[in-house]
Amino acid sequence: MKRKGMGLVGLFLFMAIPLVMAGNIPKDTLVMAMNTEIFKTFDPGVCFEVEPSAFVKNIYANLVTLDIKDGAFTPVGDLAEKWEQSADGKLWTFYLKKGVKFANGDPVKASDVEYSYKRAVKLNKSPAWLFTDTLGLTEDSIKAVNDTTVTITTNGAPANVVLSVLAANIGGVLNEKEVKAHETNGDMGLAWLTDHSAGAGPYVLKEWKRKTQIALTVNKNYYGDTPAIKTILLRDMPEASDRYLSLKKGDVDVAYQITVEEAAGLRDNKDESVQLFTTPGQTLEYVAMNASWGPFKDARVRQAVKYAIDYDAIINKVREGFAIKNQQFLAIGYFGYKESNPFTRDVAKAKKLLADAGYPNGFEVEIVTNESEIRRAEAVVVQSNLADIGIKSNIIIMQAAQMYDKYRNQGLQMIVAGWGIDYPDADALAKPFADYTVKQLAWRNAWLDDKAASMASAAGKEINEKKRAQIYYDLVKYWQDNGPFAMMYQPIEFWGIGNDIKGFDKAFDGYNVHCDFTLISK
Amino acid sequence: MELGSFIIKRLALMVLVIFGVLIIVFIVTRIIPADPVGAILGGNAPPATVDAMRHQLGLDKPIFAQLLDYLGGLLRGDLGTSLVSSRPVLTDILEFLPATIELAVSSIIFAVVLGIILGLLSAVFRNHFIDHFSRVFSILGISLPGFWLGLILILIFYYKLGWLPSGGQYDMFLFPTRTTGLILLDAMIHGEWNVFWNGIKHLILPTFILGYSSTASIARIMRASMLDVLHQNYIRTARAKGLPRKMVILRHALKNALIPVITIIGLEFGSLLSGAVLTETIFAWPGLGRYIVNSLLTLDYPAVSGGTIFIALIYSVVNLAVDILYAAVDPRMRS
Amino acid sequence: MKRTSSAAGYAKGSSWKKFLYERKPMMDDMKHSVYLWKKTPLALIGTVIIVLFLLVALFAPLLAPYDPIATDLSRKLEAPSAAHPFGLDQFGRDVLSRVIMGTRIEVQIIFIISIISITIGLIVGIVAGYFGGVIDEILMRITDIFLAFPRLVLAMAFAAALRPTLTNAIVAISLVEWTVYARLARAEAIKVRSQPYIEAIRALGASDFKIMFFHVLPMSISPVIVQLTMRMGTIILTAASLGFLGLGAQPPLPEWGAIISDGRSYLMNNWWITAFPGMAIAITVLGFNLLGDGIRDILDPRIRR
Amino acid sequence: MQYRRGDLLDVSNLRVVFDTYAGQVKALNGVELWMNHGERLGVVGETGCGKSVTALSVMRLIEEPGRITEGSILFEDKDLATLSENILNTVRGKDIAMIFQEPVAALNPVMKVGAQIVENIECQRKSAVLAQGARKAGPVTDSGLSQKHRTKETGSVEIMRDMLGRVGLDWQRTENLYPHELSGGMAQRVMIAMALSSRPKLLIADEPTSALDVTIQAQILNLLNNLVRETQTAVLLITHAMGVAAQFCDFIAVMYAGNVVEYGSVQSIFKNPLHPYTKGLLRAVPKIGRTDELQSIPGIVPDLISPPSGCRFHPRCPHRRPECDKNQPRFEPVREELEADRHHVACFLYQKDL
Repeated sequence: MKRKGMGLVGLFLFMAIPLVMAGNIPKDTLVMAMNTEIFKTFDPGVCFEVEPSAFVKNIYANLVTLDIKDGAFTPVGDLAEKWEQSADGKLWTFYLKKGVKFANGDPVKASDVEYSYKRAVKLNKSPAWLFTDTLGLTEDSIKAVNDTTVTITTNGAPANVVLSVLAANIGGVLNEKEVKAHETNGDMGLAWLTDHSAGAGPYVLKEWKRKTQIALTVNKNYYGDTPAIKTILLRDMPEASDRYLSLKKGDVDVAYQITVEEAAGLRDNKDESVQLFTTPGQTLEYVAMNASWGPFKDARVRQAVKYAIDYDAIINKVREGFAIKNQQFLAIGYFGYKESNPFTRDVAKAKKLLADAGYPNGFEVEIVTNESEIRRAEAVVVQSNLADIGIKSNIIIMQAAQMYDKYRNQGLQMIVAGWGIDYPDADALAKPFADYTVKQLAWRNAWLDDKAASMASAAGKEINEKKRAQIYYDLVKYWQDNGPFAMMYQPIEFWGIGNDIKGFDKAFDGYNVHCDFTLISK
Repeated sequence: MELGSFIIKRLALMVLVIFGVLIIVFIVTRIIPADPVGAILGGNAPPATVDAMRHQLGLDKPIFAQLLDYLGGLLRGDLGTSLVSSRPVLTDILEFLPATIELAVSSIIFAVVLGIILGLLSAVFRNHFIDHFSRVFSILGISLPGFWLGLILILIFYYKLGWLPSGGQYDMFLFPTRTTGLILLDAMIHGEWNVFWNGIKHLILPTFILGYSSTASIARIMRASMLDVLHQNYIRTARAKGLPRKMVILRHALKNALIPVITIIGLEFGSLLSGAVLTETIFAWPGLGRYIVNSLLTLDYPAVSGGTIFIALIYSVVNLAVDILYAAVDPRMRS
Repeated sequence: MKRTSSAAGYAKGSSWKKFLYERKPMMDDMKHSVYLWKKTPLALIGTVIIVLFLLVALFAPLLAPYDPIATDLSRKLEAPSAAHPFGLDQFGRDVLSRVIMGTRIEVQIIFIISIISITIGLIVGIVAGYFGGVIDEILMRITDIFLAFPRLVLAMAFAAALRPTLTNAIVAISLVEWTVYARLARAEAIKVRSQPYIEAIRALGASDFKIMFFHVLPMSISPVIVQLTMRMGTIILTAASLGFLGLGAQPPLPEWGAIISDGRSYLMNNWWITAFPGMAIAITVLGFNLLGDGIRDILDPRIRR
Repeated sequence: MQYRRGDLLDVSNLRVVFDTYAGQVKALNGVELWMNHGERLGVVGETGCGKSVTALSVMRLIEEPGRITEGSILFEDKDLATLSENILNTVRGKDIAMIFQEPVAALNPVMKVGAQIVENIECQRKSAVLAQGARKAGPVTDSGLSQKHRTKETGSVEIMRDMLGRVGLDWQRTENLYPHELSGGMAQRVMIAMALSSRPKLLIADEPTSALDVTIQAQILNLLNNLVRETQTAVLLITHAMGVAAQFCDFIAVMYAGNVVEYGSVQSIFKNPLHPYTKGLLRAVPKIGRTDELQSIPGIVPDLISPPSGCRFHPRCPHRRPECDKNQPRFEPVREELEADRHHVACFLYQKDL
């Protein structure tokens, strides 16, 4: 009996050994929790997903970077000290800062920039179209004139577009020497860069143990101020409840992807240890109708749907208020944005529009969306809204992969989805939403409207800012009346963060386009 | 010598079965009605990029050519390239396999030990309270949905009591030295005892959840086999020798009763590998099961094929090993 | 000669009494089984649970107080109360109604999987066992291939390949379940094949198909059904697991596994969304497993004394 | 202390039942038998009459669902029917040893035969120590058994080898064999070696030869005969063959449906069988030189769940009398015969005072 008792005591003692560091994270370390399944690579020429991009941005320095000044994204020099644009707007010359080093101590030269950009074009991975399509770059477009000067020849895209693209991940500058040392079979370091880094940004990738954690440590050779946080650990926590529990227990500092209900709980009930941080997200959430399908061929039916949807319920109930109403394709604060929210739920008007179009008794339609809890809930709301005007709808939940596959082939009747902004310029929104010739959203919904397409295209080339703004203004009006999209809102992104975290608001302001870990401290 | 030819025969059969597994997996993954390229590129990519990617992956070839490509690659030890991670599938699998092996081995040990004890108690105290209790306890193991129980145990042992971690294989701030990839083994090799104990703590809940589900069948076989053995003549002989009951059971009955239990361990290992898929998801375990689930959800079919083939391979090897063990343990099988 | 004539009489099925007489040991056996079943309290408890489960499924629309799919976002995540004993979920749906209606889905799952997998299993098993030789070898190797997969993994692969819906999950599970029954049916077919009366019937000119259908099939069916009963708990759990992984029933269908999967993000603050369907699965599967365990005991010649 | 009819073993009024799904099987219905040191008693009867149950009951090896409900089993000065399991274990194997009908099945299949014999020797040594000094020492533990070096020290292996030699086996060949590698005859020799290795006072042989080839049967019986004669070991031989019992034993107990119906010396039973069942049994035994036709006993062995009332033999008895189905006849000595013959019978035909 005595021995058994001892064993039991031993077991409890063992249990009681505190978890290493539980609730006791060092001052210079930031621990974040996320479902890291989205991480595929840290290669700036390949990485294109929202969360990983934020990390890549903090590992690689670009020629320019985006800062937030007075609530607007403003390009500022990163590796480049200054730059010039030729008169025709096509030739750009960048002058590099002197004495800047890569993390391994090698100096940053113009040839590294040339190598990195050519590599991105040559690899032709997911983000490559930003270079090749948006800026019209080819391998010959980039030239290192001398050690500190590099020239880029574009297709004449507006300055804001060019600088925004160069500030994106794909513009990350790699250490040519180091990458070449790790080439295998002429892959330009593709395999090695997946989980190693060779940049000049404030952090370096220390370890990526897949499905466990990602560790960044500070770059000792960084040209800027040494950040307060020396180590960033991103723990893989696929379960939302797990992330929230760990945050509450103080085992993590920052929890990504907590549920809206948890976020609302943090917002409404002050917690002594945990707070909520929010920022407008750089995405747009919409309901789209296939303009080549049955009743949706008629613009009045599409309008009826736009008037049927209860936008307020979606924003306040489904998203618990974590969204900003925005019914146009331009995101808030973007070039050409003017508030314009003409649609509110109006059942009578919607019914009349439907009757005018010849569907007084409605019809039956399939609404497709993916597994996201929020989108599913939105689909449920839309379903009951449509029922009110006589349209019977069935919700089909697909995996994202399958949904996008069908969507690309114009194979859906109605979809609840969103669009992440690729670079912070109106062009990145107008083209996909209005110009079917770029084969993006307008095309996917078979809205083959030449007027909208030519307007979007013209605005993309217009250098005169005033004229450009006017075109966007007109396009928004036309698009709202005729387009296949019922734009709902721009989401407010949120994170649960520990109360001792400082500077998070600055660091994550404009998230998904801008994210700067160096501004965080404890 | 008989054993030798038995092993050779089993090996030949195994190769055949694995080949069949391969074909099935290939067919299954190619009938996926969606384009995996969509999964790789996400929602924003324009069609030209999609077509380029499709060509790059050889998806524009006829399916038979794709099968030949795949088989050819296999012979060279190439399981293809993951569409999601862009790494060779084999590299991915070898990264995640050790964690699964660690979990599966600790779970099967847990299940076998607990199952044998429960089965033994059940048989020895047949139809008594202890029997009912241990049977209900083991049957609960296959009845409680592990994915649900796991969540609840995390809530209790991590959040409420703070005794055990919520998931993962080891704590952050630890950067274990790796040699074999098996965390516990590596920790012992390198003398990193804090990693070792930390790893053990992380193993407890997943092992319980995974092993518990296999306990029932082992307990039931053990009980049946023990009841059977207890009625055998040689047990009567042992009792006639005047051996105390405990000795009769431990010395004479136990070993005989264990023989049928061995046969089921292989089968249970299979269901354990299945269960690992769920357990790893709940406990954020960086193993092959989670890799397969995520690959399925992103339609990363080279990864699915590779992972599934690997699981089938492990399962077959374990079963072969169990058969050999069976032959080795039972003297009647040896000759 | 003598044997042939008696077999002929048997083949014509003229003598019902003879039929009964031949099965007298079987009848005695059944009486013995019933006795053992009564003596096993665990099996009795299991039976009670299953009967309750089936009754709930049968009267589900009457028992469910609310529409299991109707959402009311203004009342989402309400805690259990007298009006909603199991609370409301993240869409404001009544959890009790969803759990109750879920029984029908589970019954549907069990029913369809049973039919499909038994049909495939019986066909493969009987054909293999009856013809033997090369056919047997080929069919059994195919069975082996299916058995080389851990079940859930294969079912997952099928479910994902077919597009995750409830129907496809059912098909997927059936596609891995049949092997169990194929092996049983084969063993039974081999036993029946070697019976002298089958020789006699064949001598009388009965076709292979006829023999398989009228003589082998009836003998194979009972062990298969018994085995099925014992596997039902596992089948429900597999379906729920697929639902949990997002590879099975899709929302808003109130399949229990899918409800848990759906509600797991709310576990911390809104336990009732996952707790009740989890208990429903646990109790139902426990019922089937207790019964199955009892049946195994009753049928196990080693324990049956 | 009860009056003892035999100074080695005295079984009286032994009742054993088995609880089955069909009902309670009343297997033993008041069995009476006794024997002195060094005597040989044969228990004969048809299959299912309770011979083996009697044998097992003496060692208290009856298992669930069977149990002893009544009666006493006096062995020397102990009542085995009520002895605690621990003390009983000092008697089992040490004072009373047993060999069984199917010798191969009676040996542990995963243990070498040599080890099984050694185990018995070891066990008895420990029992002896326990029995002598320390009944107060509490439960028997296994500490002394599993130590191999001690085995060597005390020479158990030598005893085992000697015993194997005495039963006619070559120990070098035999001791490392597993039971499935032995023939039935060899296995029974091993069993005998094992049983006699502890020099028991009583050897219970439960149909030791009936599962063996006829030629082997005789060998084994001869072997047994020689060995027990040397050691003056008493033998309780269970057999269904009257001939074997007549040849081997001093006394015979005839059992029918759970009762000893007749008991006495071999001569008295064979020369003067009294019970109608015994008579029937003897008529059914073939004998060289016998000319009259072999006769079987009409009727079948009764169902012991609901046995016939009164004398259980009455439905088959040619001399049935009215009282036979009402009361059970008493088991009484036959008065006209020598006391040394111990002739007893349970039949109303011979009960003078009804």
